[in-house]
Formats: sequence, C-alpha cells, structure tokens
Amino acid sequence: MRDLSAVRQGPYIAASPLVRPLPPATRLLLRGNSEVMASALGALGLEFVETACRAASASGRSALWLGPDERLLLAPQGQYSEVFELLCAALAGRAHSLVDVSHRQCALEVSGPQAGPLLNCGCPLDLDPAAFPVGMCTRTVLAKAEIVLWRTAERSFHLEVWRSFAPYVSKVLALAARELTP
Amino acid sequence: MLLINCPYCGERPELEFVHGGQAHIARPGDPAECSDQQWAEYLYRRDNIKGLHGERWRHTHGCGRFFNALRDTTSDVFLATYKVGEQPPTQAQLKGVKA
Amino acid sequence: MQRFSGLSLIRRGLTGQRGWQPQWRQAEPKAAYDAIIVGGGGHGLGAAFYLAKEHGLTRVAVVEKGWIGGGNTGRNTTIIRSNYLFDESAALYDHSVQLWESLSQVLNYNVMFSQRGVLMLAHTVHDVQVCQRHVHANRANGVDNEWLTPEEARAVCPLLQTDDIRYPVLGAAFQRRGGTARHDAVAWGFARAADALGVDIIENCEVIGIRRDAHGAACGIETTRGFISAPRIGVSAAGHSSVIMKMAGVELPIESYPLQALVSEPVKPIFPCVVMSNTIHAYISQSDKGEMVIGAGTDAYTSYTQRGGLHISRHAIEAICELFPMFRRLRMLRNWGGIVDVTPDRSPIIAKTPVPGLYVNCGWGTGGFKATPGAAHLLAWTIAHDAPHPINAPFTIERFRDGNLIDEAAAAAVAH
Amino acid sequence: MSQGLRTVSGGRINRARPVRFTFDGRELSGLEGDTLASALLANGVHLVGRSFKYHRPRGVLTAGPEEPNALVAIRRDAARVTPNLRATEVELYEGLEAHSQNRWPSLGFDTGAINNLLAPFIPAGFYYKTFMWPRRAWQWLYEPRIRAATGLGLAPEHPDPDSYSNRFAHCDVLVVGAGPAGLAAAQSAAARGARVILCDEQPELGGSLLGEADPGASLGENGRDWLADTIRGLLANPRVTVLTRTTAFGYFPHNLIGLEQRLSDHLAQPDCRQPRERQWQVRARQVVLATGAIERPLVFPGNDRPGVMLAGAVRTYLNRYGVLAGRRAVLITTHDEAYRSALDLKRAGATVTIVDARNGASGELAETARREGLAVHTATTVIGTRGRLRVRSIRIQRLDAHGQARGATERIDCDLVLMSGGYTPSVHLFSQSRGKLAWSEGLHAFLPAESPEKVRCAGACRGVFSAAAARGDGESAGARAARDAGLTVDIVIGEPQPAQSSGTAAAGDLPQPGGAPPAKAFVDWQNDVTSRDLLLAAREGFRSIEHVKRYTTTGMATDQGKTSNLNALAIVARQLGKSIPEVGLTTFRMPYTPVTFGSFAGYTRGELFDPIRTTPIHDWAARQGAVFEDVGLWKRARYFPRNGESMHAAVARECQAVRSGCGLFDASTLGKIEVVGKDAVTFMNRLYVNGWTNLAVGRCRYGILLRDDGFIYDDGVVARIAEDRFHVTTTTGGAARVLAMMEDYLQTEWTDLSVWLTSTSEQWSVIALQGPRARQVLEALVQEVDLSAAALPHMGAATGRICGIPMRLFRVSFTGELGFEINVPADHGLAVWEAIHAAGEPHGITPYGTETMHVLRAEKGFVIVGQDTDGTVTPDDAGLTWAIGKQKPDFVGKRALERPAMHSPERKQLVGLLTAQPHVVLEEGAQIVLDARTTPPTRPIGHVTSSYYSATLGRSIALALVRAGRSRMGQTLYVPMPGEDLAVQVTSPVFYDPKGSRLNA
Repeated sequence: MRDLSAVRQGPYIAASPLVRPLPPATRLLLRGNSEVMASALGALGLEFVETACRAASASGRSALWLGPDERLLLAPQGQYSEVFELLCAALAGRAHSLVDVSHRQCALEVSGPQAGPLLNCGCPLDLDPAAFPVGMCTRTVLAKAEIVLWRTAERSFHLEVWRSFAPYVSKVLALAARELTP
Repeated sequence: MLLINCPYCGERPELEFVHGGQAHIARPGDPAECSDQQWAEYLYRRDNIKGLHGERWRHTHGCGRFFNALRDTTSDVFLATYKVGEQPPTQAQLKGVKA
Repeated sequence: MQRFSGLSLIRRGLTGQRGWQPQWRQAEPKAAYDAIIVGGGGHGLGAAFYLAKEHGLTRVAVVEKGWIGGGNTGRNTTIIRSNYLFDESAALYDHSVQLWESLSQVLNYNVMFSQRGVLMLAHTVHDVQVCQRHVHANRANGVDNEWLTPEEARAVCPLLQTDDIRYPVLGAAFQRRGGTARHDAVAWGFARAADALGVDIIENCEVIGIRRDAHGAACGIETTRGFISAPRIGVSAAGHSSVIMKMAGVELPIESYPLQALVSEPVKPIFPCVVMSNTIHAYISQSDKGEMVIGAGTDAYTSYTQRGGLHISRHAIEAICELFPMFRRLRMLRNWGGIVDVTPDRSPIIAKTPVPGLYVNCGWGTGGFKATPGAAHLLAWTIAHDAPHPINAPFTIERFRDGNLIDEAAAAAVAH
Repeated sequence: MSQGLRTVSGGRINRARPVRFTFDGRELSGLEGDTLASALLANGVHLVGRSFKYHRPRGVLTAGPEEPNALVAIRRDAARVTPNLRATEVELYEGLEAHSQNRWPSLGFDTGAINNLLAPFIPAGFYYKTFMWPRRAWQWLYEPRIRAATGLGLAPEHPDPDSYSNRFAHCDVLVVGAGPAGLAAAQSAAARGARVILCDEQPELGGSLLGEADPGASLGENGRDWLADTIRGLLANPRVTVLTRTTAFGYFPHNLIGLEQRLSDHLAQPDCRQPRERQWQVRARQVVLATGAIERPLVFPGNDRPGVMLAGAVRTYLNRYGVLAGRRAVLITTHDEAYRSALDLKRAGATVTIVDARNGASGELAETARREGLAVHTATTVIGTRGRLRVRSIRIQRLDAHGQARGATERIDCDLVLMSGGYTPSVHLFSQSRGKLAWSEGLHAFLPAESPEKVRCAGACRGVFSAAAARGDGESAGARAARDAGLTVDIVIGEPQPAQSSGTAAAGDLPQPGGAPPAKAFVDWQNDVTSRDLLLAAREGFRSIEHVKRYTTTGMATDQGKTSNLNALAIVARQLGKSIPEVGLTTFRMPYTPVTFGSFAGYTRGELFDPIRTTPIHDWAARQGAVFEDVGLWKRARYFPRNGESMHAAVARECQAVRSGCGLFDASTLGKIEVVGKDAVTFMNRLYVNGWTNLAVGRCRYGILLRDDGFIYDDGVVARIAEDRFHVTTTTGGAARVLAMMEDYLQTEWTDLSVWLTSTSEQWSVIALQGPRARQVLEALVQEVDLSAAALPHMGAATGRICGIPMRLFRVSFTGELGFEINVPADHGLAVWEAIHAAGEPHGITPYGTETMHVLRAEKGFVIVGQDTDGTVTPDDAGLTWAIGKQKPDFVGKRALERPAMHSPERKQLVGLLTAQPHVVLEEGAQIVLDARTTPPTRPIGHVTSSYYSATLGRSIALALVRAGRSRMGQTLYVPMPGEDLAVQVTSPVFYDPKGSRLNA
C-alpha cells in the first residue's frame, strides 16, 4: 500500500493577472472567550488584540478575528502538528473548540493598484484604505460566495474561500479583471 | 439593500446579513406546560408592527452573531442595534435619533 | 348603470364621449350599514358586490383609506392560476378561476382575463418530482395541468432557453386555463357593479378603530370621517390586516413584507404565455400594452414602506436574463413595491374571528390577485351566513393552533 | 442629402469629422458630437416616429432623456438590436443603423394611422367597455389585435452577446448631475477633502450649460475661467471619480444609489471583450442631487405635429449642435425665459414670431425681442396647427380681458413651432428617497422638502434656475454635504440660494374658443393622451390622480410622464375644482430612465449564474462519463453510464454491483458540523429527537431534526468522536440551514451552553464504500483500525489512517449492505478515491451515483428528507418514532407533536406499494385513491413519493404517503393514470433484507 499523504489536489483556480493562488496552509478555527484567545495567540507568538475585524501576524503565523469568540489561525502547511500541540497545551482545561479546517478552504491573493476596484466587482464593502486598513479582516461576500477578506498590504488582499466556491470566485475575479487590465 | 450596524463589526451592507424575525420571542421554558394556544402563539403570532419594530438579524457573512435591532417599518430607518441579552434602548435613549 | 358595449362607445363617440357618468358614486359615509368591508381592493370591492348580488345585502359600504385598487390589486403581476398542490388550495383557487372566466360579462366590464397558459418550469430532478406531483394532484382534483417535456415547453414559449444554462429546464407543468387579467379593471369593475347595486364606496376614509358592543361583538368602525355602525364587518386589508385586526384585539399570525415587481419598456408581441420558475425565482408575462411584466421576490424584513431593495429586483432580472437571454437588451421601465401579508403556511385566512360579527380575509402573501373573485365570493358568503363556505372552511385562524396547516411552500421543500 | 440646416459655425460638434449613418435605410451624414436627433434635424428630417395608440406622425420634441416621440431601434447586427432608444440620447457613430418603430409599412405611410380616424370612438379606457361578447372572443379575436397594435419596437430575438458589469463603490459625497450646480457641489465637496463621485448622463460635463452658445458666460463672475478650472480640477483629483454617460437611476434605502454607466454604445467598433454597460451601486454618506429641470410643453390642439418642439430643445440644437431646426419659427410661450430661444434663432437667421398667452410681456427678454424686431403677440392663444408630416402653419386667436378665446384669429405659416410652459424641477430621485415634495405656488412646481435619507438638492431641481445662482447653490450644497459626511470644515459655507420664479408659468392647457376641450391637444405624447381623455376620466369618476393616470395611461409611457405629469395634474385639478397639491402627485419610481436588464444581471449569467460547487472527486467522475444532477448549488454524479447505457440500465448494473460486490459513492456533498464543547451532548439532546447521552464515543446514530412546529427538517448520521465532540452530518441541501438553525438556538435560546459549532462540510471528502466485499477492499488500505465486525460493528466510528492519510471512518450504510463512509481531508479525497477504486477492481468495484443510491435505500425503506417528506411530515408519519428519545423532557419540535392534528387517524403515513403488474413503475407524485374508475374530482388519500424499478427484486417498488397507511397493509388501492387505474397493494416500506442481516455482516 502506497503512502499517499503527500498527494494533494486543491480546487481549480481560474488564472487572471491580479489573482494568485496561495499554497496550502494549516488552518484551525478556534472558538472561545478572550482568555482562550489570549492564551492561544500567546502560544503562537502573536500579539493579542481584542479589536474586531483585525488580524495579528508574525513569523508566517496569523490570527484573524472573525467573530467575538472566533479566530481563524493560519500557519504554514508543515506546522500543523506543532501548532496543534502548542494550542492543546496552552488551552488545556479551558472551554474552547479547536477544529481543523485546513482543507475546508483555500487562499487567493489579489494584489495590484486595482485590487480594490477588482474586489468591488462583487464585494459590497468600502475598500478605501481609510475604511478598510491594512490588517483588517472580515467575513464578507463576493458576488454569490462567502469569503474571508484580509488586507495584508495597501495594495494586497488575502482571500479565504471555501474550496467548492473557489472556482466560482476566481472566475468572477478573472472576468472582472478584464475591465481593469486592458 | 439596507445598511445595518452590527454591534460587533459596525455598519455593513444587508447582503452580509440574514433577517431573523421578530425579536424577544423566547422559547417557553417548559413547553409541556404550554397550551396548544400558547405554543401556537410562540410559533406563529407576530406583532407585525407598523412603526417601531424589534427584530433579529444575524451577521451571517460577517461575525456570525445574532443581534437585535429597532427599526421603523414605515421608513426602514434603524434607531438602534444591540447584542443578544441586552435590553432594548429606552424611549429616552432613543430621543434625538431621527426616525 | 350605463351599459358598456362597442355600440355605446360609438354612440357617445358622436358627441365627444361626453355622455358618460361616473363609474361609481363618490359616496359619503352613512351612519349605519348592514355590513362594512374594510379595504377597497379587488377582494373587498368584490365581497361587497357579492353581498349585494347574491345575499341581498344592499346596505353595504366599502371603506378605503386611499383610492380603490391602490394597494396590491394595482401592484401585482396579474398571474392567475389554480394549479395548487393540496386539495383545499386547489378547490379555493379553482373556484376563483371559474369566476374569472365569466367575470367580464358578469360585471359588464372588460377585465381582460386572458387564458394564455401558465408554464411552471422544473430545473432539477427534485423539481420534476414536485411538478409531476402537482400535475397528478391537480388532475385528481379536476384542475387542468399537464406535464411538458423541454421540447414541448419550447413549443409553448419559443424564446425559452432550456439548455446551456446553469439550471437546464428538465420539463414544465402547464396549466392552459391560467393566464393574466387587467388588474385595475378588476377593482373598477367590481366598484361599478357594486355601486349599481347600492353599495357605498367611500374613498379617503381610514379606519382608526373597531368598536365592540357590551357582548364583545363588533358593532362599527371609527374612521377619519366619523363613526360608522354595522353589525358585520369584513376586513380585507392585505398588508395592513394586522394593523386593522389589532384594533379589535385580534392577533393574526401574519407578517407584512415588501414585494416588488417591474416592467420593461413595451415591445411588440413576443411572449405568448406566463412563465414561472420557483427554483430560480422568475415570473414573467407580457401585458396587452407590450411590457414584459416581471415579479420579484420579497425582502427579508417586514416593512410598510412599499419599497424594496435593489438586490431583490436584480435577483429577479438575473433569472429572467438566464431563461430569456435575448431580453438582456430590454430595459426596465418601472419598478414598484407592495406590502404582502404572509402567513406561516403561505395559505390565506378567510374566516370568522374570535370577535362575533368580525370577519377576515387576509394572508394572501404574493398570490392574492388570482384569488380576487373567489376570495371575495367566499368572504361575502361567510359574512352573510356567519359561517364559512365549505371551500374556505379549512382556511381558519385556528388551524395554526391545531396544526392543520395547508403548507404549499413546505411541500416544495428541498433537501437530500 | 446635405446637412442643409447646419449653421456655419459654433456648437460642440466636430465639423471636420463627418459621420455616416442610416435611418430606415436612408443614408445620411452627421458630425462627430451629434446625437441621432441632431443629425436627423440637420438633414431636415423631422418625422421620426409614430405614436403608441393613434399612430400619429411624430417628430423630435426635446433634446434629452425626457423625449417621448423620437424612439428608434438601433441595430449593430442580428443579435445586437436595441428597441425604444431615444434619438435625443443616441450618440452618432460611423455606420450607425437606426430604424423607426411602430409603423407599417413605412414611417411616411402607416396603416395603423386608421386609429387616428377612429379616435372619437376609442377614447381613454375604451377597452374596458367593449370586446366582451362573445365571451371567448376576447382571447382569440380582440386581444391579439390589440396586442399587435400596441407595443413599440421589436424585441430582440437572439441571445444578447454583449456583457455587462457590476461595481460597488463608496464615497463621502455623491453628486448627481454635472450642470452648474453639480459641478460646483462636486468642486466644493472635493475642496474640503471629500471622496466624491460625480455622475452625469451626458457624454461631457456641463449639463444645461452645454446648450448655451457660451457656456461659461452665464455663470456670473469669472464664469468661463471657473468652468474650465472646475472641470480640470475634478478630472485631475484622485479623490474624485467622474462618471459621464452615467445615469443615476434609482435611490434605495440608506443612501444606496444605482448608477448605469454606458460604456460602448457610442463607439463605432466596441471591444467585444469589454462590457457594454456597468451598473454601480454607490453607498454615499451624503448625496447632492443637481438633476436640473425639464421644460414643460404647452397643451393646445395639434401640438404634436413634427416640427413642434420644446423651445429649449430648439435652442440646444442650435447652440450645441449647430442645427437650425427650422427657418420660419413661431414661439408659443407663457413666460419670459423662452424668449432666449427666439432671440438665438433670430440671430441665427430664422424669422421668429412670438405668441405669448400672457396679457403682457414686459420682462427684459421681451423688451430685447421687441427691440430686435420680433413680432410679439401677447394675450394670444393657439387654436390649431396644420401639416401632415410636418407643421405648416398655426392658427392663433386673441384672448379677451377675461382670458377667453373670443378675438380675431390669424394663421401663421411656419416650419417650426417652439413651445414652452415653464420648467418642472426634476425631483424624481429625491422623491424616490421617500423625500416629501412641497408645492410652491410661486414657482408653480413641486419642490424637494424633507427626506429620511442624507440628501440635499441644488440648482434647478429645487427651483434655483439661473446658472449663476445654481452655481452658488451647488457650492453651498457641496460644502454642507462634506461637513455632514464628517469632514472637518474650516471654510465659511455659503447659504443656499433662494428659489426663483423667473421661467415659471402655470401648467395646464391653453384657453380654447367656447371653453370646450379641444380635440387632439396632447398631454402625453407617446401614449396619445389628450386633455379630453383627462376630462373624460374625471367625468367618469376617476378623481385620484393615480386613477386618472391608470385609466388614461398618462405618464405611463417610456418617458414616465417627464413632460406630461404636471400638465395632466393641472388639467385634472381644474376640472375637479381642486388645487394641484390637493389632487396630489403620482409616486416617482425607479428607474429615472429605462435601464438595461443585462446590467442588473451583470456577471451573473451562465456558469456564474450561481456558484457551481463540485467535490474533489468530481473531475474523476466526469472523466468516467458520469451524468450529473443539480442538488442545490452542487453537481452530483447521478449515474455512470457505460457504452451508451440508458439510465435504467446503468442504475440496474450499479445496484447489482453494490448488492453482490461493492460500489463506491461520493458522499462529499453531505453537510458536516463539528459540535464541540463540554455541553455538546446537552445541546444535541435539546436539538435532535434522539437521545444522545448514552451514545458512546466511537459510535454513530441516525439523528432526526424537527422544527419547533414538529415537522421533519433534516436528518443525518451523527458520530461521537469524543465526550465533548460530535461529528454531525446533514443532508446536502440542508447543510447551511441546519447550521443556521443550530446557531440560532445556541446564541439566542441556550446561551447557558458551552458549545461551539464549526462547519466542516468541505474539510472532509466522504467516500462511501458499500457492498458485501467492502471490508475486503478496505482492509488493504487502512491503518490503525480493526475493521472486523466485532471491533467495528454497524454504526461504529473510528479514527485512523488510510494510505497514510488521517481519516474518520464510520461503519454506516444507506444501502442495506455492509458499508463504510471514509472521511479524509478534502485535498486527499481524489487520491484516496482512486486508491480504493484500484484496490476494489479485483472485487468488481463499481462507482455509483445518486440514482442508484436512491434505489438501494428505497429497497430498504430508508426515507429521503425532502422527497419522502415534504415539510408536513412528522417522525411518526414517516415511521421513525423509534428514533425519538423517550426519556427526554423536551427537544425541538416535541411540544408541537402533541397538537390535535398530529394525532389524527387520517394522517398520511409512509408505506410501501407494490404494483399488481410487477414491471409497471409508478410515477413519482402520482395520486392514490380508494376506488378504481372514479372520475375527477376524486379525493386522493395519498401520493407516491419514491418509485423505482428494483433490479435486485426483479420488480418495481414504491414508497408512498397514504392516509392511515399503516392500517391498510395488504389493502388494494389505485393509482389513476391517463387511460387506466393501476392497482397497488399496500406493504411495509422495507422491501429488502427486513432483518438487516446484510448490513450487520
């Protein structure tokens, strides 16, 4: 019997100039109160801030605020076991929920001077840097799909998309990109 | 498409929300003690107010939280939104908010 | 009542059409009536007409807070059909279709009932099951409905795109007796015919209270034009049913939502029937004027603003453009909203209420126009007999307490 | 034909760039910068259309979006035909092909004009009074003819190949309209740091100024410099988005405004990869409406002949397009401002006579007119016009001291009639914002008052008509909007300008001899509504303006009454003896001007109409030739035909394979929810009908979820992964709504519970391996799990690895055979599927689809929620009472099951049906009756919910919901079908292996 654990197949992503698929990653959905979040982020070496819709990021690990008791933790693919164990240790005895969602969704990067207008082809949020600053993250919608949108730089956004919606999201972006990249 | 002030995330477009019906309809604590009429009222009776109306929204495509809102159903203007478990604002607190 | 006919038009045409009288009197409220109908839409005016015509009650008033036919009667997409699933519903709506078939002649007013046929599309295996269940159930109830293959559906409506779309059309249920009518004419025709029988139609008269006597029975209404007494009061107030009924202390299981509709600019005849798709939410027909008449959905929230969100209209147009991609180049001329009263099982209430002498006809949701003559007829019967007609007997308020729901919407539920 | 009416200089057209086009096949030439209307007028073409009802010849009336007459179809190719476009808005391009509408056989000779002769007999609402006998004739005789006569252009018949786009945008201040007020508002808001969007329907900025010979001159001090600087500044400002050819068409709740941007209709050769139009949804903190005003026509007999135009339009054609619309002109007016048009025409070389209905005209403009030698007839009305396809003359009559037409009459020959009855502020968008309108007696107009939205108006749309004043008004509005949008403002804000009464005049019709309503005095040009029609409506008792509108159709044409509403209102008001505000105004509805359907749909079409969700195994199945079905957004493999098999044959083969060997099924679309927390079991107990307390870790249970009304909502297998962790599965279609329902109870009812829910539907690929050989296939691939029946019995759950990949393994069966559901992280789904498939080949492994799954489960009597239940079915109805936790005090839906109707002996219950003829497969949805040979209406006692041919059993089987079904075992019932009644016997719903020995193997 072959070991197939290295064989992975992500969803189809339509190619377009402003959109780039990001590699597989470790994703854990953590639920719990502020103390849980503080301990978890501390264990991962991330700064804990309670501000809504803000991400903390350091050394390739990130924690995205998605709700008052919910953070999406991101880390490089190879760090799954390490991160999982760090969290288990830090959260032992505290009421929380930790669920692996590494394969539930995939990530896209939308970048370039037209990244905001491109996303606004289907995303109804105000993406002006004053309204949606670097470091802001939130669940929202893009056309008929739900996404997590995270501004990682003035002209760069990280999108988390459920895998079966990824072809749709990338196709909508590819279609709209034609208007912005003559 | 309304603009709704999520108590956690701030003003967001209606596309991110799901309406949750009339607010403050608690499920009876002991359903077995309810008469058929009482149970039917819990299930089906709604105030359907023309005017200031308490309702639930869920920021489904956002923070995922349910919250309550006061909205004038004759203008669709929101007077307040507040978290589950909090009391609705009083008339005094609402004064000065344009309906 | 002046007879309407082609001859009368020609005769009066020779004198500049100057000989016409008002189609209904501008009545002043009297102190007392035998019965009052609250709500001057097609349902209310029709109830007054049938009370006078079939039950001999001529001291009848219809009170309307605005202008007659100005509510949902004048705001809907005029689709008429009776292909409902449950026996109770099919009987109710087919009763109405039967009245529609002779309504122009009965009222001497051309309501332009056009039995163009209603095509309900199936896009999924589940839709096919649901549609075929309707066809079988309708046939068992003596209601015409037939199953068409996609090719047959295209023969009925040649513009219909059945393939190469996101949800291909797998077939359709077709009710040939279904169709459309001219909405305003229904209100005006009932008003004129009722007026001729002595009914007072009182516009610009808002109900602000319902008075009950010492025994708790309804005995009259307080209005912006004074108190009017009557031992029987029928409420037919659509989106405002909750507001009116609360005045008598009756709570209804109803919520009022904005519902939108829209029309395109008029074009030459191109669309021979009514097409509905419950799966992708498309409802379309072509009016006599040539406009494509399109029904949109309700907003998610209750509102009395008669205005809905842009995304609701967009959704309806998306679906139309998918099924009829040639219509992408047509243009929206006008979009409007109404307030629809929705019950938990999406079926209406035509019933006595806990208050003696008070009757209600409400809860028609998005589909009340098609029922106009039927609902009016049954409300009149219920008021006249102080008991429901067998057809509307199941459509009580109490069914929600007892669990006897007539749930057309749930019956189309999707899962697996 | 030469452009004989083109002036020698001036205007905004490019005289060096001729543009060729055709109108009804006739080759004509215009200039770059022309509209179709201006180019036609330059060629002396006034006859451009036919009216809706009487098919009267019509010409260009206006120079803007209010045009009711000059409607054309523009054709690029067979699929790119757009009907009903206004020639006054169509920008000319090389090769443009325009066609007139609503005429046959030609525009000059139209047989439909017979209606014009019948006009006395077909007044407003005539169709309500006739066409009723014989009854059937309406549909077969009258209606088709009426329909053929109505409608305007021809609808396109081919799918539109063009694309459309959508964009969301936000700004501090949205300014609608780029005339003097709008430009000033945008400039002053931008100067205060506001993020501004400025939109205008025209191709260039300037609005009404574009109709001036010297646009800047009318703006007051330094007007020319200000205009140039302002436009340059706005275009250069990165915080300002300027959108031309963009109509603000709708005002929606909470300051959402819909904009329609036309991107390519003006181009001779559009890039077909780029969208034709883009629809914007702009959420603005503040809105400034600078939408201007529309000139009102005058109502007099024969006011609709080609060559009768609005005075301001004639002036615009002259100044902007260099077109002299006629050489012998008569201006008919009731106010001074219109004199400007007469003066400009005179200076351009035309002769002009002025007919002014007022008793005297003494304003500055009137004096200038007299000084320049124009004949001015005051206290004079118009009583008729002549000319079939173009106006030839008008007849005027002096008014006496009481304003009665009793004096001498006179004929004036002419080829152009200008008319102006004042200006109507464009309050459409303001009114759409649910803003209240207030009647101004001084201005004789409805003006904007209060609105619940954050909106203010500036310039002519609030009665500030002169360009200079409008500029000041716009500056003030822009500054206030910036302040209210939250920008710090340290600059003094000017006050709004007062409304002005110059250019205002009473609406209504001109006096006529004998006071009688004249024939053919049009109020609504396109719908052919005359003042007589309005009077008829009033006479027939239609008193509300909404009634009058609906009865006469005034204001309901494609211009939505932009030129007609106020005149209609004034005529009705006078007839009813009421004031205009008492009669009221009809509601303004979106859109302001018609908006292309395609732009609403935008990207949402074809494969992007809805997301297409596919599983990680989808492409494999597609390569195997699977036929897919839509289930919600998902594509699911329905069956896998081989060598051209029919569905029936494929399903029979797949069923046999599962029953005799093993089959492989992609169950990845099932919803999955991870329920975690110390109170997880309490949560499950409260929610599902089942008892969960005793479910051991490592065990599964079939769960049923009701709504609180007692009806089945969803079902699925639930595995207990740990004391505080459940792996809950839902139906494919129910995944999102079940999670939403769980969150609802958790967040709002049971806030005491320490539980969290996470959707894992897409984390796991789910592979169902079913059949007697399933264990043998799996054994070769699995690590860390003992697959023996003792270690992993039916409804057991384990975690381990398959091919080195972490897995959750459930021993469950929806087929009645020994079966496993293998959950692996989704990116590994395909690899594991292929590995199982390879390992199973020696055992005859066969991939199967949903159709086979349905047959197999039906043979076992397993229900499918949504097929065998329909939202009106209780657990008892479905024969699932066994699943209910008997000890539980409560669960969602429990109380509702106690209601009287839930205990009725007449409830429909799930049973099996066997046809008397074993090879007859019943139709799903077929009705069931007690007796054969009854004729409708029958009272059906049930219906068939599932029906298949069972290859395993060699006969058909069916599930059905039948009244009191369980008491009818063995009874014969009938399924009436066309031509025959099929006899069926009621049986248990379990047709195969009722003891369950196979799935426990």
